[in-house]
Amino acid sequence: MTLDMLTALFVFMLATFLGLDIIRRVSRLLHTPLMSLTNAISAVAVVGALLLAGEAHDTLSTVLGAVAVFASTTNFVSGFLITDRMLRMFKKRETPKS
Amino acid sequence: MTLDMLTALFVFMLATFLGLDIIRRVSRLLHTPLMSLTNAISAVAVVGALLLAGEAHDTLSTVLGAVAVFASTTNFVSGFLITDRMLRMFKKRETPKS
Amino acid sequence: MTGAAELCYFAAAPLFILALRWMSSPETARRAVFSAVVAMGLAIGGTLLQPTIHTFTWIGIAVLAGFLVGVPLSRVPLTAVPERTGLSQAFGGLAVALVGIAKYYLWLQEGVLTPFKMGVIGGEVILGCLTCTGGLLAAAKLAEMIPTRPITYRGQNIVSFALLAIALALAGLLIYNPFMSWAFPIIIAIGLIFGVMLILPIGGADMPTVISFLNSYAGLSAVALGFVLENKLLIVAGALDGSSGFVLSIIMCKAMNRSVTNVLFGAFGSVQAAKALGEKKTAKSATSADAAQILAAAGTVVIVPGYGMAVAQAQHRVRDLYELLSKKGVDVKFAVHPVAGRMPGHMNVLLAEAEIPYDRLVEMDDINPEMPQVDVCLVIGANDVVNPAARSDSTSPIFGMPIIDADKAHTVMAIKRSMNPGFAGIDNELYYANNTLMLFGDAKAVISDVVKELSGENAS
Amino acid sequence: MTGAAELCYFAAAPLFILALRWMSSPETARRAVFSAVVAMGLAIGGTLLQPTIHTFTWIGIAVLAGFLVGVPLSRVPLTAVPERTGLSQAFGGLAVALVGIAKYYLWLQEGVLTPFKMGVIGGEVILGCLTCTGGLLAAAKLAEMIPTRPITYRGQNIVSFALLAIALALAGLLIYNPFMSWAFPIIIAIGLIFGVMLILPIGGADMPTVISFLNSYAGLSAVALGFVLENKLLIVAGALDGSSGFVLSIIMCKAMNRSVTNVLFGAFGSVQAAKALGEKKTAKSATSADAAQILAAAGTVVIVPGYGMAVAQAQHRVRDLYELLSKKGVDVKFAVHPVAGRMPGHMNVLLAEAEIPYDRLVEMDDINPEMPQVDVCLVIGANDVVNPAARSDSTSPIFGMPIIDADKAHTVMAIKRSMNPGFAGIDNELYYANNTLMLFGDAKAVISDVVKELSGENAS
Ligand SMILES: NC(=O)c1ccc[n+]([C@@H]2O[C@H](COP(=O)([O-])OP(=O)(O)OC[C@H]3O[C@@H](n4cnc5c(N)ncnc54)[C@H](OP(=O)(O)O)[C@@H]3O)[C@@H](O)[C@H]2O)c1
Ligand SMILES: NC(=O)c1ccc[n+]([C@@H]2O[C@H](COP(=O)([O-])OP(=O)(O)OC[C@H]3O[C@@H](n4cnc5c(N)ncnc54)[C@H](OP(=O)(O)O)[C@@H]3O)[C@@H](O)[C@H]2O)c1
Repeated sequence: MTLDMLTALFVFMLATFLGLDIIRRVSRLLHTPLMSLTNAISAVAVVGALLLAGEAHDTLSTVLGAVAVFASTTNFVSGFLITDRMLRMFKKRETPKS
Repeated sequence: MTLDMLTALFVFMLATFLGLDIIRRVSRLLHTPLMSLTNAISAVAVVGALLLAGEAHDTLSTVLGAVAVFASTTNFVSGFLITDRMLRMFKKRETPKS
Repeated sequence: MTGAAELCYFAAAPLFILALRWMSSPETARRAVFSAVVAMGLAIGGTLLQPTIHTFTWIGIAVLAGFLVGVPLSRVPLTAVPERTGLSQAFGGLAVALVGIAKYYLWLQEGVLTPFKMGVIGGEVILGCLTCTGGLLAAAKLAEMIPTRPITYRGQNIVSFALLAIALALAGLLIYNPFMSWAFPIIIAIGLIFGVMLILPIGGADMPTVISFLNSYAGLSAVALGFVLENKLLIVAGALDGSSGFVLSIIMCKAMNRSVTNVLFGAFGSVQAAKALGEKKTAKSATSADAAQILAAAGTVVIVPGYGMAVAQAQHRVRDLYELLSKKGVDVKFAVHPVAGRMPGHMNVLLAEAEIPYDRLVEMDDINPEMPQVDVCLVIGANDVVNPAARSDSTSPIFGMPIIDADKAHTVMAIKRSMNPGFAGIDNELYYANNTLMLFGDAKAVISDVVKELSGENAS
Repeated sequence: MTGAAELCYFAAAPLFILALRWMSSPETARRAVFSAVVAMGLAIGGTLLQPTIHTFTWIGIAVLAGFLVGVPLSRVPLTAVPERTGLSQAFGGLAVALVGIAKYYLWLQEGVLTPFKMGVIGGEVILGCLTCTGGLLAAAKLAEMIPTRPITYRGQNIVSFALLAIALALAGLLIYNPFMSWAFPIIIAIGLIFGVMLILPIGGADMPTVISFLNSYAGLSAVALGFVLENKLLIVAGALDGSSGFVLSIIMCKAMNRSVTNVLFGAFGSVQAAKALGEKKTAKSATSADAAQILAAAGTVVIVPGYGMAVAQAQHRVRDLYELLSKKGVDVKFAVHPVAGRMPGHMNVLLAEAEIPYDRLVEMDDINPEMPQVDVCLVIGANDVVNPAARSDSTSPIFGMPIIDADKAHTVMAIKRSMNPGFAGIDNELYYANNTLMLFGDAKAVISDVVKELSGENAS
């Protein structure tokens, strides 16, 4: 399951093309939540941190890994929650109040 | 430079997402040339045919390869030429005739 | 695979992607072709650099032959573009299938057929074969070299899919044991037969949608070849082709208000002329001289071109008409229905060929609100796309299909050869309406006459 | 890597892609978060299945701590969203940098540092470190914990880039010989310093654009980590994040009519108050009672919110005003400028928080043609985005920036605390115009007063 450099670059190129196209279509209304969502998404870096903390090769890498897990977890937890919180506020019509 | 199955599927998935997004944005005016262009593009299959014809392992594969090279070449030659011919016809303003 | 080849492929992929993006508007579209040509050049160049290629004889001959056939094939009249597309899909399918077949026998000898490789070869060969025969048959139907009506019999779909199931089962067997090579030719044969069976029950007028689907299949078979050869560029290019065919088919099905399964398995058009008889209504007919007079007096004219204009190759006469009227100060627009003609966007290309500027072509949704203010709507060889039954008659087979509201114009003039129905085989109330005048005859001839009358009148 | 993990990653990627597609409209946006959460769950689940993980202690503690910090961090007031974003970028950069650092030392010991791996680790660590300190500094500036004005000195850019060049050279050295491990900590240090140097010369008001750029860097550093770990999912997610930041920065630069280099290296805002002195012009000031009367008499009101509304946290009072006026039959709309506030889309979120329905928010290009028919334009804490100098005065630093044409309304009322200029540091003619009334004071206080007057009047 190794990934050679050119293939990785290939995947990067395709994903970038895709990202540019998709983001350009995001509603202006949602630029702030978009930012917090993409921020949270890029916290998948947690994957690397989990391996580091769990494989526990030596103290240095375990500590660095654990801190990285902490940082990424903070990121995606707060990112997802705040995005959802903001999106819940976007309402089309007023709920009629009696 | 081998490509494992999941990576290949990954590339396929990304390219399909990208293709669907891009094609949906193509002007209605150009659907006919679009079709001949994508047709020509998919003639990159010539790559496989060239290897087959050029490596010349045995008569069968050489003949099949050569026929495949012929078919693909026909495809992209006529596809590119006719697309360009059609596109040249799309003019915005009439050239003023005296 | 050498690094140089990999690099060439790597550079070619974004160029293909950019090419499709540039197709988004006519201003950038020619750049698209250029970029695709460069990408193809890179792909071929990179491949020819491979050290494993040790003879160029066969390649040279084949490429030369490809050019010899390809160049004339790109010079066909634009009315024949649909056939050419079908043919080119057949060629694409053929190439992919042949490479797959050769690889199977080669790898069988070398003993390197892993289950995964065998699986993708199986899928690839089936897809390639069915695209090949399907494309050929579609081209033949579009060129009207064979009868275009749907050929159906009872249990057809069951037979087709039973065949496909057999092919898949055999492929499964080969995955289990690739040395049962007797099964391989059977798979090939079924692939070829399945392509025929897929197209036979589909009526000639549904062919445009079908060739979009075949585009998808051709793309997918290129993807499968990419899996076999472990080549990312093929996967990307194939996926682009595949999604393009898919999107176009969906767009067309929506524009006809039909489902994809209905197009593929509905044998649409077999009921043709079923409702043609009925109470005798009368249509008003007019002469070219009348038509010329009415057109000259109009302030705004909307021309609705259809299949009949393409058949009659009347587009150049239409342009003469457009020029004459424009000179007289008449505001002439063209209302193009998405499924008018014989392939998606066909009318646009024909009108562009006749040098009608594309900013005069208006899409259906934009012209309809304006129709009640239009003085004359001139329908040229179109029928279903202006049939008001689609709006009002819920029993009509085309009910719900969006149409161009020609009937709302002050005066409607329709050019066709008879009162015969169009592709959907149903009567069109529009032609019996009070504000409609029929101009019977071949579209090219009728418009020539009108143009003559108009320029004569002009001179007098 | 086990097959199960690979499959999880494979499933997660399209979910991330779909998530971003669903952000295209508020109707589907909540699905976006759900899909992203599922994808993240798959990625984490797949990773935890790896047999090489043999202790969960550290992971458990770290995840717990992450939740303990993350949950409160998601509850910040919405005016603090920009700071939170900066902080989250810092955390992202930190995580990526730490993993890269640990991998370097691990692989050094194991002797598996190929030149390619060393190269990507170098790039990844530099990117991660600069994103970390850059994000922290941006957050501090946004929260006004440190002075927001640009800190510049001569030759700043040269020093910064010389440092970066040294880091790159050292990385090159390590690629050549990974055992020169003394160079690695220097690279880390330079990365951290470079992040600071990148942000210092940028003014507080340019921070929104800068955090979009940092989003790009954070994304790119995740991509680099993906290269290091040979993980496709990371590459895809990082590329999505990277392109999102990039597109947003470009959109904002365009909306300010400035180039990217001008934002990053222009030290904009350092000339603040340069042109503040000049001939004394007089502005007309009005009381809340006057304002209430004028608003109540109006048929259409357009509210232009700006940075000042965010600072004063006045959005809830604005909603009260909106409700009162709507009840009186006044047609109230909100005109949102793309760069109003402190981050892209910031005004929209604040107004949504105050439960103002989003179909009342009109974009600049749509409201401008209507402005001449508008009775009252109420500017709340906005300045540059309504400065007519952008249209007329070619010497103005904001000349060419598209603005909301508030000056074209019959009456303009502007709420701000003084005649001080806004971010761009330039005088605004609008406030001296004949049809403009100033309402001096804190936005929240002024609007509260106006609301009280209006409801009082209502009762009487
Ligand atoms: N474009 C596509 O991609 C596509 C795809 C799938 C299906 N279709 C179907 O094709 C149909 C297209 O609609 P349409 O309105 O363009 O065509 P239509 O409904 O098939 O009508 C064409 C009309 O042209 C007349 N005609 C034929 N040859 C002529 C000639 N030489 N001179 C003058 N008139 C001639 C025919 O009447 P006479 O025989 O009386 O002359 C016929 O009524 C739709 O039903 C659509 O669903 C199109
Ligand atoms: N949104 C973004 O993403 C972004 C990104 C980069 C740059 N920018 C820049 O930021 C600026 C945004 O324009 P803008 O019109 O929204 O803001 P602005 O031009 O900076 O003006 C804000 C005004 O609000 C007033 N204000 C401050 N606190 C207030 C309070 N508590 N109550 C009432 N008024 C208060 C200030 O005047 P007083 O001091 O007299 O009260 C000031 O004139 C633009 O120049 C834009 O280029 C924005």
